[in-house]
Amino acid sequence: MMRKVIGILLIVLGLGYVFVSFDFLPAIGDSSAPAHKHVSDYYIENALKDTNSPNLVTAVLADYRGFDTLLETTVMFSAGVCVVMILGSKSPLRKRYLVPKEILKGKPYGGIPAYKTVNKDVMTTLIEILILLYAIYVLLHGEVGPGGGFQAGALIALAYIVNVMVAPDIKPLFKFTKINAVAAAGIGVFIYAFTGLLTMFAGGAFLEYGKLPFPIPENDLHPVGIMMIETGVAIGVMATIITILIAIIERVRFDDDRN
Amino acid sequence: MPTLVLEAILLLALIIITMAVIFNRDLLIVIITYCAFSFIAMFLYIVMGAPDVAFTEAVIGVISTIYFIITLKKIDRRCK
Amino acid sequence: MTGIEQFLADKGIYFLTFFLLSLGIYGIITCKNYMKKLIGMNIMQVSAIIFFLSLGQKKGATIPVLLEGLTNSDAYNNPLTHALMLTAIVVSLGTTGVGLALLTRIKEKFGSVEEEEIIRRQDKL
Amino acid sequence: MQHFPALVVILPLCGAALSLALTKIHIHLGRNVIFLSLAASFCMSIMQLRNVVLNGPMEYRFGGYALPYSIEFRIDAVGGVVVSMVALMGLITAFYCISGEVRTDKIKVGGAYSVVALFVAGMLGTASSADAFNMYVFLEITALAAYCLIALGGNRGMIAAFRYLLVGTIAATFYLMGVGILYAVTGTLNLQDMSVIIHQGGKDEAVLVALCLLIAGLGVKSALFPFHGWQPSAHTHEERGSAALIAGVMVKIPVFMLFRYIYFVFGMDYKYMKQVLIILGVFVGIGMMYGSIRAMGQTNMKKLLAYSSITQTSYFMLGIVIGAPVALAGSLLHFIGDAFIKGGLFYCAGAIKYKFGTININNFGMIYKKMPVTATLIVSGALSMIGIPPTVGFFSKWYIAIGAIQTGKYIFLVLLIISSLLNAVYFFKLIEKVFMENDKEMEDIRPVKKGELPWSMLIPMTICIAVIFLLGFFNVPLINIVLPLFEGVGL
Repeated sequence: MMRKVIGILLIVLGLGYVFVSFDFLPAIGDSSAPAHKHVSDYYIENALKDTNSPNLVTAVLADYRGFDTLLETTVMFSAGVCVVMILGSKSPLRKRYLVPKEILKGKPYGGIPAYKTVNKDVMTTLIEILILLYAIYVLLHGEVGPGGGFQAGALIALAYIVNVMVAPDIKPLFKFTKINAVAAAGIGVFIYAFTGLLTMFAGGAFLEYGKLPFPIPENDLHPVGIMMIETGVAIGVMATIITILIAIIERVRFDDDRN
Repeated sequence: MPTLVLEAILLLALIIITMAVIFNRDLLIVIITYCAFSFIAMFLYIVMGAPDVAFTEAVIGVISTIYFIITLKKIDRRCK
Repeated sequence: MTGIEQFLADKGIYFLTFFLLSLGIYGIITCKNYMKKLIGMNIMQVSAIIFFLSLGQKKGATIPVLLEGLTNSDAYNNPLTHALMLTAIVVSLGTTGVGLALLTRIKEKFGSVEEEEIIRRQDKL
Repeated sequence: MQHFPALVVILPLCGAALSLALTKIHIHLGRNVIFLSLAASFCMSIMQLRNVVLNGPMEYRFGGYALPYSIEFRIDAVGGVVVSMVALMGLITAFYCISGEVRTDKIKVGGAYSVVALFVAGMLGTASSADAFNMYVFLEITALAAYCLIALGGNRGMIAAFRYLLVGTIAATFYLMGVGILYAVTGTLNLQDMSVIIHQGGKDEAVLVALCLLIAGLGVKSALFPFHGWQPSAHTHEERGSAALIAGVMVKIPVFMLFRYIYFVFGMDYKYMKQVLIILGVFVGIGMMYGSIRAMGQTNMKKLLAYSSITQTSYFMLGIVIGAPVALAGSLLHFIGDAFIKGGLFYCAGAIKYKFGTININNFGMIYKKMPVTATLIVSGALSMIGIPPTVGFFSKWYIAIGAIQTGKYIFLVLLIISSLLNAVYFFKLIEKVFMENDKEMEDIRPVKKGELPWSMLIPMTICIAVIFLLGFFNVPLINIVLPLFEGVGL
């Protein structure tokens, strides 16, 4: 115990010395720091003209640096594939039965657990519909207010998690096996990459929404491009989170709990 | 309450929670503290003026806590 | 109040962020349980995100969503750092997912998640 | 033609994304799509290299915005060579993985190839991207795929993968902090733009802290001497098919990034650069000695190669530390050659384990009779690692030595010679075990009807042998392509 405290004190002293002697980073609040001058003020002034999406973060995320978001969805997809590959084979049956922990032995039985009083089956269906409604709002609202592909995908995955974790006996809204979920994650990433390839075939650079081959007037193309990107990201992130959930749940049995 | 002082207080809260995580024995307590950590981090992002990042951190904090708890089901709670 | 605030602006917040980073790394190194190492890793990634966001702050600036009247760039927080940090958060979720999958397999194969037992059983395997 | 830099990276990505969906239709459809995309990206990287050689570096801006406002891929002579090398190694390793295929359930088949394709796409992107944060995301993709490939290598691989996960994430966070400080001080993320602002001066302390963080982060990723803890255990237990890709190529890409940062972003005239290079020189010197000494006592062939790859990483850093254009060209040649040498030797280790199930050096008796192709690759790889003239290893060390003499850093010359001799000790031991050892009559686990190994393993091995000798004979044209780029940069 003492050894850890001494370790932390050493870190404090070391960092304190570094920060006292060096003064290399600009003060936090001032708006004349070089970080705001060169690139980000161009984004603020030209975002409405270039991408006509008032939410600057979505403009930078999906349009100016759209390639980063494609790679980000690929990171999520590769995490999903890695988890599926690592947990792919069925675990030996002997390992899946958990011996009840001795921790619970000593404790007196603490009355009816909370989730038994509220009728959880009714509650879950209610909550799920609200979450999905909110997720659709966040997805479509990505350009105006805070929101976008990731949050929407994660929210839909949360609706699925609520169903699987809280009320496993109700049939969930959409039944996912592991292979379908990973394939859906791949399709999400491909929708994103396909939008980029589409712009490339139509003559622009990769992910240049001005060149999308749809017959819509030019300055409406950017929101359409961003919307296609957001749906691709939402599908990718949702499917990956559900894949990881299924893969981990398969390895752990829940019905052996005693209480 | 100027924002910078509020940020400093929230950062101190984060540091205290990290200490709690490091020095604790029971894994379930550690994971619940980690959930509190991700909540306070989300609150810090709002104070710093980043709603998008706060939204994502909230959702992903919930999901990673759920993953930790499912894995904890397989691993016994006692740890050195 | 402004004296403390000036100190915080110049060095205080950065010191706390780097301290959180080194605490996360300290947690990874000293904690014997693999699960606590994963949590330490997450804490370290959150500290990197806090560092980026504190760079993007401006005094008296609103959130980076365009309002009608306001057009000059000093009125909004820096949107670039926010866009980058969305990527960092998603990366941290991916790494945690893979780490937990590894943890489950290690628990099955080696029977425990403590570092000493794993090293002891590793030679046997 | 001008879309090639993007397509080289996007095609393996799309292949990986689609492979699992296509595997649901037919078990080998996903795999063939990935082979198609890797082959297409390799041909495009060759055409891109020809275009770069003929008419100067290619730039590709994503989203079509002006330069500092969008992400940019920048392929110059050095980048083109590295990208085509990574694409070739990726294609060969994908073929090599056919032998390790598990035909049981569809996820395993489709997933294995999509992880390899993601791994190759990540490395292609890291080598060709010119945007600091973009490199971080590509590094994360490469790292995640590497964790999975190491974890697939059996029980001990899980532990090695978990340890590498922790160390890799610490390194990636250090790199992110370094990029954060650079962004705070210069305001842009584009490397070209960043170097222009840094050369305006006035920011030396912040750049020094950022440089130290970058070196720490990328040093851990590339197993430079003081940070190499994760590497030996990772390389010995990784998945048999893609061991060559991880040990051969993934360890080298961060060194290439460090080279681009030190020479193109910070430049040699940066105030503290001398001290930084001296510290790096100390790391490199100890690294060369340490790797060779540790490798001598090994009996497990993969562990021997893992420790020898610590010395190889120090050779590339040696070129960077010396700084003379010739030394830089020599370290790049070593970079390219070693990918095939190290990859080839890991192919042999995988092949012997596939056929006889053992990689203990002592029972390599009479391998040259039973497995002629593998034996030739082991011999040519070992000769090239030591540095015998016809192979590429000799010429790269020769150029590094000339560079060391030019800049008067004789200590590195002496270190280079000593470590080459140490290399000679354990590689000759390997060769001696292959030829002189008496036959251990190991029974053949997987008998193949014709020849020693399935074709999917023989093709990568023959290509590796060919490249080792081709690079040896034709290294002068390669150096002439790369040298003008280093002229303006080196000392």
